[in-house]
Amino acid sequence: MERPHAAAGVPAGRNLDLGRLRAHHRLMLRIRALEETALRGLAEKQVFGAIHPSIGQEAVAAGVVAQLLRDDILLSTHRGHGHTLAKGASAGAMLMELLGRAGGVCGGKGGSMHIADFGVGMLGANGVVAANIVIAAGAAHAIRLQGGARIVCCLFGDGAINRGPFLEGLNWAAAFRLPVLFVCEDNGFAATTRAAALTAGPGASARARALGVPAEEVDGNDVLAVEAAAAALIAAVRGGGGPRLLHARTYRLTGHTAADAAAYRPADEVAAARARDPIALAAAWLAEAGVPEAEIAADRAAAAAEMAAAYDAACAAPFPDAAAAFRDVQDIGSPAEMPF
Amino acid sequence: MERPHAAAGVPAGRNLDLGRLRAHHRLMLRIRALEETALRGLAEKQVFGAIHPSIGQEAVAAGVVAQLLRDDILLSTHRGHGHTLAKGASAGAMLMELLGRAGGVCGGKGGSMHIADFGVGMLGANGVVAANIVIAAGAAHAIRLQGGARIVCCLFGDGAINRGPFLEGLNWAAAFRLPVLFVCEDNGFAATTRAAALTAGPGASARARALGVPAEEVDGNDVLAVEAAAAALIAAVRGGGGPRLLHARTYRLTGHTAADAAAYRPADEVAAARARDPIALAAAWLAEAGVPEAEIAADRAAAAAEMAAAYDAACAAPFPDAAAAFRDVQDIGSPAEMPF
Amino acid sequence: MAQMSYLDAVRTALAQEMRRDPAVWAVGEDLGRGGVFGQYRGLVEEFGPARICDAPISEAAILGVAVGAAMLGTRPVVEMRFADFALCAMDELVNQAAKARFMFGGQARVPIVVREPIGMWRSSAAQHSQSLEAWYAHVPGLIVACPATPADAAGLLRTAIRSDDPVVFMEHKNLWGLEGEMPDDPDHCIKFGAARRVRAGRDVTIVSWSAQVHVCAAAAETLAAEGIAAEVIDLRTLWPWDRAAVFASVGRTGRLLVAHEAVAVGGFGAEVAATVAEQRAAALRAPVRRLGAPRALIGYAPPVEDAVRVTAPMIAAAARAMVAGQ
Amino acid sequence: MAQMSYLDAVRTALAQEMRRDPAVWAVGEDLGRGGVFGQYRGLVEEFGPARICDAPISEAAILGVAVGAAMLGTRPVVEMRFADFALCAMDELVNQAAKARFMFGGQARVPIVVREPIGMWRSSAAQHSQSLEAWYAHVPGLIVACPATPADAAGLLRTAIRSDDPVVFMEHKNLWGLEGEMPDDPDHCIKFGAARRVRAGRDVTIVSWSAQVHVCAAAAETLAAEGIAAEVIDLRTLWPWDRAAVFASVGRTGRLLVAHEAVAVGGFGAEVAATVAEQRAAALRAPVRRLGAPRALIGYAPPVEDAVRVTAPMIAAAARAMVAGQ
Ligand SMILES: Cc1ncc(C[n+]2csc(CCOP(=O)(O)OP(=O)(O)O)c2C)c(N)n1
Ligand SMILES: Cc1ncc(C[n+]2csc(CCOP(=O)(O)OP(=O)(O)O)c2C)c(N)n1
Ligand SMILES: [Mg+2]
Ligand SMILES: [Mg+2]
Repeated sequence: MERPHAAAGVPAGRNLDLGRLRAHHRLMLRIRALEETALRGLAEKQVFGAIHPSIGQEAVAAGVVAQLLRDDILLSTHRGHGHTLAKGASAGAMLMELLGRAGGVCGGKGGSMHIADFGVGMLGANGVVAANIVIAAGAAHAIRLQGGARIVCCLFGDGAINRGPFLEGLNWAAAFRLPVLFVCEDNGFAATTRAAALTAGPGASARARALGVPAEEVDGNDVLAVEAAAAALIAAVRGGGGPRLLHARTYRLTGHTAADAAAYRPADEVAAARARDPIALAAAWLAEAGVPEAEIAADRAAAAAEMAAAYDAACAAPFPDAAAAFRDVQDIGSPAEMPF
Repeated sequence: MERPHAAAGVPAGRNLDLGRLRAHHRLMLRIRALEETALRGLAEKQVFGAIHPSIGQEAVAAGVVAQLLRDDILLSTHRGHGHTLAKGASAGAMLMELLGRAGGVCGGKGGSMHIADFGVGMLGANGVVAANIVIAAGAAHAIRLQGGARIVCCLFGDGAINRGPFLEGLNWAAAFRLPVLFVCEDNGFAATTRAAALTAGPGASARARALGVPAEEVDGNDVLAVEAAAAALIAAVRGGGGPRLLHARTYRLTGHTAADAAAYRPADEVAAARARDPIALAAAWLAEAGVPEAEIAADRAAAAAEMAAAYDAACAAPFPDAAAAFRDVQDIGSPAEMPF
Repeated sequence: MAQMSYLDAVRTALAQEMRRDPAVWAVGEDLGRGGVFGQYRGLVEEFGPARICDAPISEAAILGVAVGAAMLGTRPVVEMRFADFALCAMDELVNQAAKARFMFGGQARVPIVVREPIGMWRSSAAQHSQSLEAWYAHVPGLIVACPATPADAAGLLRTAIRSDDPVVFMEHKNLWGLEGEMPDDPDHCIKFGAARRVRAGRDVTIVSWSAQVHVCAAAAETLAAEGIAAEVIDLRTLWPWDRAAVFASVGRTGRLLVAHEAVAVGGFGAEVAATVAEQRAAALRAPVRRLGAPRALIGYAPPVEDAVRVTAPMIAAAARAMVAGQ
Repeated sequence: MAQMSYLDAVRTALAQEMRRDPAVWAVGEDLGRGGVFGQYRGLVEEFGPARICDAPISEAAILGVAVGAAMLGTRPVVEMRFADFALCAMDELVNQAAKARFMFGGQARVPIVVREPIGMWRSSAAQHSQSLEAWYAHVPGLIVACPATPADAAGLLRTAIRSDDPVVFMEHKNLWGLEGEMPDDPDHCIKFGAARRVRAGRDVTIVSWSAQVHVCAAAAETLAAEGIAAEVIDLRTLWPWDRAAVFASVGRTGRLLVAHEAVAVGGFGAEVAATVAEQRAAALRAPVRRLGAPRALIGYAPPVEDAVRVTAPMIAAAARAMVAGQ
């Protein structure tokens, strides 16, 4: 289906692929439901460590990550649930991980901050801001050495661009013309600090360009705009054009972690951002395009039901045994064989 | 004396201050003589560690550092003899340091790579590339906290702009609008590697601008051009305009260290660079401006004599005693009082 | 004496030092909103944003800036947020801060305090739970403090801020909420290198630091009920460390057990045990003994996390065996 | 067997491994011109710039890139140039490389070799002379090799390159020129955790590693002339380390002296000494003893540099005193 959209907030001048929009919307609903379930898990003391929700930022995961091929590589951050799910990880195994269960993607040993699913090319969230950027350059370097058309996608926040690895990783990727799409997911905050206040100069895109990495900016709450921008950049990267950066502006609707009430933000700012909730925007476009409200509600309910069932399953699943602490540390000199 | 210079290589369209040029020329001669003496010391096994000569780069020291006030702060690199001398350190105490003598600027404990003279605001060479950049931002941060019109000047090489502290230090200085002049002394090489080959994007100035630091480029072998550019940037910094970067293009006439034959460079490249030796350029301008060749030769001889005398004095001076190894480590828990 | 949490104790001590000396300032991420654990709460309101300075996520800059600012005579208190992130600033700490004074022949002084919250805490997993105090104890030029109580945290922080040399100040995340007595004197400084006898006993000396001290004290309680009198010594600082106190105690008890949360292999317990074995062999009625984490990583799931904990029963069992001559 | 320098031995072994396994590549600064010490000389000519990969001055990237490239199945050999510069990549090494396999529940493997030239060498001063092997031994997930001879350097490098876990490979700068026998077999791998008996003796066990092994051997020579038979053991790897060999030797000699170039406080000698004191107390006829550098920095001037050296006379004196029962 194709039609122009101008009036009711649907991005103008765009040919709407309703099927894709619907898929994006469903994925965003699933991400939202997954994270709301994680928060429920925290409240119910089933989830243990810190949770950094990406609520309000789902359009970046859906618009960028869902464009990658299964074989492509993804590196994410502490706020990586959405990216991981978008890359194809199982919600059940992810929730098991958040609940520290043996059946989790990392056997319960990583938790939210180290969520990973190498089976779908998701090489890990990271507990250290910006650390994933140089690792991503390395994954791309390996692809270069090995040949093949795979690419790497590396997401990080607006706060991460002030750490050295941002420069070192982008410089490396550009100097070696490696296949990486860097995505700066700019939610306005570095924890409780407004990132812009301590970020000198024009920001992520200008920095990238100065490092030889062409960059684009996009409204990160508009999943179709994100998809279009990402698709163009991914094509360039996959075509051997070297690294690209996408700077997606969005907003973190929650606090930095579940424990952060985010009282440092003016209420009207948050209200304005809520009005541009990427899921609500997509739903409105669907409705306007003629998708019945009941179908949209059904999608919403399905996502919630999927995550509730996964949560129940996780709650019922066993924890790893203590011996798991000594597995996968190292082969030679392992604590399993060399107790101190 | 003022006159335009166009013909014999004297920079055109510039009012020549002959007194200043002569002072620059003398300083550059002293730097050259100091380093040639250091190399002699190496050959004579009086100098111990690695020596990184700045031969061919003297115009940056003379054109930038000599513009600073005594109270201003300087941070330098492993290739810092020229900067240190230009800031006002005593050549005698510097040579004593290179010879590891107790009378050296650092008591013989630092050597070439850690040469420093806090008495003239020279807060140290550094053995770690780019490490001085964040320290410089910190010195400027202290000046901001303390008040006063002092500024900080931080020099580093073209290779240093690929390390994280370049981004972190410039971002910091710009975010806090601190009084720092950053100087990228671009001699074309990072040790034996052509820096440009592994530096993506347009280079130091573009990176600086993207980090909110206005930048200028200059011919780093033209001491008058360097001085003019530095003077303008220093005025902006001292006036509260925040940090600036000067990108000075020059050439390292020697190998990376005295031990490096630099066989990786084509002979014609080196010959072309030699033809633009900053000292020879300045001498030619002086001659053209009417300074008798004999006076120029006398300046040259004076510099050589000064360093030879300083070298002889250093050779005759005592080494630090072994107890110096335990002094100035720390007050509490010092190895002097708590032998292991 | 006021009753106060460990967190409030360090917060109070920092505020007092900032009132006392205008050269003192703090720098780190999110400090203006109280810091990640609330340990800076209220300070920006009193001291303003120049002295409670928000930083970008830029640990190398935070530490490097502190080094430069310290060289010019200010006294920065550097917040690393989690000790793990200090690894992003290791050159600045070890190659720069620790060496500048010596390397420049005494011309530089680097009076910085580097706060590094350590330890296991609420399933924080492998990158947010480390205790690397042994690293810093091995680095000449650094002082290392690991306070276990509110009063010690305050008293050692004051000494650290007044120190003219760099101090790595390791607060244990699990202690933030611990309540204790806090001396009223705003000048109450605790000397570096003076251990605290937590409990006297004649049968075995248990040496520890940071949160593990409380685990040792609990073990001593258990042992006391069995008639074994354990002397518990809290080193408080690892460099300098109070050899005299440990030697004196071992001289009385004839037995040394060192227990810490960090990995046993290469942990600071090895230094204490080796020193006593070398220098007080004649006093020993049993071989020295160490307890620390296995050389394993710290996992997220509670059973995995718990598998690397040194518990009170483990300490009691070790002490019991030593006293029984096993 | 060929006679070969330590430098040529590692260069040869690396070339052999690169011929054997196309997944192996090396990355670091100046490698295309042979590396800073010439240890990569000739390799770019054979393997090309993709596999002998020049890097920008960007240690965090070099190591981080290696981690990512290793996760995808390549086997990077990472050159840090001087061990001191690895401090610029400590997050990448300790928080990422060492933890990835565990943290991700076994999904990641990080087969990297991190070459870190260590030690005092020609007045290189405080920022180019450090020996921080004890740090790495304390980090779960890492293997630590410190070869002392050309054959060991080659054999351990092969094992390191074939290891599926990260290895910190510490070459001593002062050993580059050391000549020795090198086995011809390009598959000659030396097991991690297998010490080498440098010299047999019944009176005292001297444990060491890296360049210090040769100092210990010289001391043993002196002692032999006096009728004291010292057994010298080269650990070769610090993690895993060969407890069995050390225990067996101490079982015979009843005396343990550990000597290393690194700072004694918190050095790996503490681990060895503490372990023996704990687990072999009954075998000891004298207290364990350690020799390492004072907790001081390394200065430029030769007398200052020499002041922190552990010398053969110091080792001989310590051993002599132990045997004499002092
Ligand atoms: C090196 C490092 N410093 C500090 C932190 C603590 N921290 C975790 S997330 C965060 C904010 C990150 O901001 P940004 O990069 O914008 O990502 P966002 O949280 O907004 O998604 C901070 C400071 C960390 N994890 N790593
Ligand atoms: C962090 C770090 N990496 C590597 C080195 C080794 N090194 C010393 S100087 C140098 C080249 C520096 O190049 P550049 O910054 O351009 O300065 P130049 O030597 O050209 O003056 C290198 C790689 C170092 N000292 N520090
Ligand atoms: Mg953000
Ligand atoms: Mg250069």
